[in-house]
Amino acid sequence: MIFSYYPGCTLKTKAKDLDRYARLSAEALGIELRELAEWQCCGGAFSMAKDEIATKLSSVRALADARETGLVTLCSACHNVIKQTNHAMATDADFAMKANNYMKLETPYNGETQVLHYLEMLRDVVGFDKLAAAVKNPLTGKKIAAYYGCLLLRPGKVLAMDNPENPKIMEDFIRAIGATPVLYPYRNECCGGYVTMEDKNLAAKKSGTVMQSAVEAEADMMITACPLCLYNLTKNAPEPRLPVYYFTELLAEALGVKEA
Amino acid sequence: MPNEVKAFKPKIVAFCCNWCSYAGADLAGTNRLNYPADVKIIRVPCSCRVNPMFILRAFQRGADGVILCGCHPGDCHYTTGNYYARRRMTLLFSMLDYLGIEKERTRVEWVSAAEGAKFAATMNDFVETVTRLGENKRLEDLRCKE
Amino acid sequence: MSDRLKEQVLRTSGVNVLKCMRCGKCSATCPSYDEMEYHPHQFVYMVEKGEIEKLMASPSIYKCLSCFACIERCPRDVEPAKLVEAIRLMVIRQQGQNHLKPGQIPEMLDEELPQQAIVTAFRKYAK
Amino acid sequence: MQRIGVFVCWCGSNIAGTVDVKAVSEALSHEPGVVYSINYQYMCSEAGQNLVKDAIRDYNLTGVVICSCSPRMHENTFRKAAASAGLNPYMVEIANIREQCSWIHKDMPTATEKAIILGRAAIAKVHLNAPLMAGESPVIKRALVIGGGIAGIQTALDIADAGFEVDIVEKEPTIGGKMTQLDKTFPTLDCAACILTPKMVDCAQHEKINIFSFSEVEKVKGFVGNFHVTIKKKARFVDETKCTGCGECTAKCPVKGVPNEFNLGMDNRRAIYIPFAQAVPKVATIDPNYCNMLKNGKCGLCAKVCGAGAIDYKQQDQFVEREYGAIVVATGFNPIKLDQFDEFGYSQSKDVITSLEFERLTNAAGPTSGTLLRPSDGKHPHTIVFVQCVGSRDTSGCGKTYCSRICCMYTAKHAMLTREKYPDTDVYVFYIDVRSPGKNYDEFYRRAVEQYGVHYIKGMVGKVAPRADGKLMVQASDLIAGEQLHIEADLVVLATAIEPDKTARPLATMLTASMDTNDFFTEAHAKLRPVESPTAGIFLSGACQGPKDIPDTVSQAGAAAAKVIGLLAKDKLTTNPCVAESNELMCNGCSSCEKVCPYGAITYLDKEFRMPDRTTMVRRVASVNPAVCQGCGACTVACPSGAMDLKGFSNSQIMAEVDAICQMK
Repeated sequence: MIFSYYPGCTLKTKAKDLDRYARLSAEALGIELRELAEWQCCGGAFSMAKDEIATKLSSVRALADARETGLVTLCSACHNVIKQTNHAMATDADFAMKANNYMKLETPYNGETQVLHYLEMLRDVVGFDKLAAAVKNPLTGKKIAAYYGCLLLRPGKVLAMDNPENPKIMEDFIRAIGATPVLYPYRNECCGGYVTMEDKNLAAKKSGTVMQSAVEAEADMMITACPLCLYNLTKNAPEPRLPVYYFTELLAEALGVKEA
Repeated sequence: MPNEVKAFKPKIVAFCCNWCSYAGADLAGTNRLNYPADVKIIRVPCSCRVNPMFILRAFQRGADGVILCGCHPGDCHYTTGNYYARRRMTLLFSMLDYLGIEKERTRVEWVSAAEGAKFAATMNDFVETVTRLGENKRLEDLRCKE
Repeated sequence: MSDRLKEQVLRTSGVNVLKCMRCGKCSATCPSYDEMEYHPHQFVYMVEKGEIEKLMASPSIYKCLSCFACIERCPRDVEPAKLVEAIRLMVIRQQGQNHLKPGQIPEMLDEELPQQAIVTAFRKYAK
Repeated sequence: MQRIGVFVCWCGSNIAGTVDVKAVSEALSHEPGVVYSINYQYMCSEAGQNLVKDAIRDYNLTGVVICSCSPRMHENTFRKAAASAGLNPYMVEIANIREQCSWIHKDMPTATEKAIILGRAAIAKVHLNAPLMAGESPVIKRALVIGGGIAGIQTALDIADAGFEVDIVEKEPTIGGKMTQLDKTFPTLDCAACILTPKMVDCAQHEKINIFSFSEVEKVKGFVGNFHVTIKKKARFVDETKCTGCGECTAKCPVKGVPNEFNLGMDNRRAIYIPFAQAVPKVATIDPNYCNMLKNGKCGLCAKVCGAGAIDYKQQDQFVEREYGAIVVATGFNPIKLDQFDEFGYSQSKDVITSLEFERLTNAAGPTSGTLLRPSDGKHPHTIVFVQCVGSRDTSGCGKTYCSRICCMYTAKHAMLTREKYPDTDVYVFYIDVRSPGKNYDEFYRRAVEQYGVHYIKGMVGKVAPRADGKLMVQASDLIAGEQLHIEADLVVLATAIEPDKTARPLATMLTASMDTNDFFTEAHAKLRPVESPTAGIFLSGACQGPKDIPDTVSQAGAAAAKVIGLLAKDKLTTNPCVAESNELMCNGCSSCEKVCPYGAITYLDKEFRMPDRTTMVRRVASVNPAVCQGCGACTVACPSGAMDLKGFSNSQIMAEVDAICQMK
């Protein structure tokens, strides 16, 4: 299987691990991720305003370029922005017309590309049972708390990835790599996001609630798909803190390709 | 002004089933919802009573559009009448299209007794569509002309 | 004036504030509630009343985390966060009203801060 | 040539305000065959009707056209008037110039022109009308009630008390429905079982009532006065006539871990069970999904201990054919599934429960024998949060758009009873609006606040987070205080929206009774005919028509019974004479019509015909049973030879209308 792949800005700098382990693991699972030849930053946040067109064009460009193959995303924020933009291109005729007028593509784009988060790719393309079979070093005995945050699942009707209030895709992933998922109630609440820039207090409160909830549930560690979540949880949440990893790192470890 | 061009007023025949759509049309009236007077309704017991012959006759006599309204699928007073109507009209309309009566001139809509607003909106839309297409000349029987 | 502003908010956001049944679930679910002067349900009600200037002047518009919780959980599909976004845009689209200026960035940085936070903040706070 | 009279009604200013009625009657007076044309202020008034009657006599009219309101309004009025003047009532046609003309147009010339055209179409049709005679059909003096909850029970009792036979079909092993699961009932706090079980027993003992429990309606044919119904008696593997309900089998059955649906899965029952002590009929039922004997032939213990020899592992579903004059739908409601509301943590914590589960937890016959204990650890809860409108008034697609109507009151009841029995418990109720518009209802709710100290908070709960230590963190808004609250609760009770039972939709299809988009049955008229379905002979009782509490359900059940009694009291019903008719000379016996008839009204006869050369020939021809035909007209279009036609809506009549409408100037 071949997919176009959109890494996003942070995966090229602060979150290189998220990216590197994802590529190694995909290769081990027989999936070719082709990084889009030209991609621009998604902007980090999907503008909810109807009259914001230009800020969404980088996503439209990436989507149009991935028409043939489908597009795999990894960072929660990129995933959110690109999927919401795709939905808008498919359902908001006015926006689609304006975006197409700007882009002057040879064939107009109307939301045809299938966007998959890396986790969705594992679930729907590889299959968690196949993944479990490919695991060489199962993470047996590890109690892992999945942290979804806000952007991976919401708005549920648009992202259509999992039940946004009671998701299981990451828990199923944890089981597939041989570890034990730990459920805790704040796994889909916000870590404080970008407001951490000017309000560390808020970030500390929000990520603190999440962290404390995972600690109380007696997890050994947390996993996430979002560099900003990882930052807030490790940097801003008060002690006691659990270690937080990108889920791709544990995936690579389980598949035995981490040190490759 | 002798040369004044009279605005085109289409002739539109609407067949409405007694149980749902005719009642929906009545409700549109009760709620004082406007739609053009070009629409004239013929009451039939069920949409399945409408013989393709009636529709051909309407076009032959110079109708510009014909619309058939019945109960929503599953809600037919006679259980299955609207399904028959739907199948028959699908065939008839594609044949009419072949004969040059554009598909937009014929329509099947489901309007329940509670959908006065839908009835009015449907008729407004249909009249507008037919008006845009202009006069129907394809099947018109010139012998019927005065 | 306020009618024009209200119309602008409604157009930019695409929100129908009249769908709100005033249950307050948006404010019950908002993670930034305690930092806000006006809360999500007040955004909806104040837009309905046309009190846009008050909202434009409030720091609350920079406290929304865009976490989509209010959008997800609203039983009436009102989408309060879209109002916050629209009002914030109306402010920062004005000349010289950027809430975040490039000069402020260096002092906010630390070693681990991901780019994502900076680009998002610029999206949200500046034009 | 017909002699036609035209009568144009003003309807006060309703018609005359936008239609020039004088111009209409003048224009129509020149139509062929019209010998009399008049306009009058209120044609439906006695004076107006007399105008019609007098004209029929004075001018020897053979046809009448009334230009007035919708035929759905006054067609019958004018038909009766014509009949009383000696004219066949089916020689009357109505041109609808009110609902479909004056009320939708503003411009007088336009509306007047249209009214004239509609009048012409009616005149064109009347020219082709022929006198029709209504037939009669007998009424079978027995009613079927589908659903044996409080609605069905009350309807059945009221019909039976009037002396008519009633069958109740109930899909569960016992009648009683949802009310059997309730603890106390608002606003008087009677115990539900104390007022319901005597009625259940009355049903069982009434000589006119026959209960088909554990049964479902399989097929419905026929029409008002004459329904043929197939009832499926599902195999319960116990002979109802022999079982004494002693309970020996249910005590001995070795399969103990079956979730008990009566207690909503909060405790277990055996594979052979009687749902509860006061079940009617008190007969055991074997659950084939769990019974070892039925699954793999190993056990047979219940048969061994049954003194009555009632156990029958080989029992099959049985089908019973019955005939009825009327059918009452009383299929009731269920709480919705909460899959779409996981923010309240229902699937994540045992201590987040629905209100119906709360009823069982406070009921003496429930899993905790009536002591309020947390399902997770059996401890007494000290802080309880009630959340209203969970899934009600929800237009986001997750829940139901309507108000479920019963939740405000039962939540007040739960809160009040909790505070009464456990005064050390803190009780919070989060509400959007408190809706208490019933007799003594608002007083009841206020008592919960003022007398029992229940904390009513205007606002909604946003998230319930089940903490590792067992507490439930409730995050909510207090809109009046302007605060976000964080309450540590022990138990959260969700006032779950209710929806019609899932069996209602297929049943509606069988009955050809219409439903709204929420799967509630629609009534014939929202105000004036609230317990009748638009389909003749089908009546509605209880929550199948819309959310209802017990007092309203019982009132409506009685009203439905009164309508059924009114129907069954008649010996004969007048049938619709507008039925299909086959022209035997043209029919080629192809069976096309028979195949499309939804009522099986068409049969084939071999008939002898005299040929022109004086020989005879036997041909197969269609024949319509006018008592069974409902006059839809499907056959008329299916007929390839044009032999089949519909009286009152004949091919030539409809074509004449088409011609009249299209030949406008």
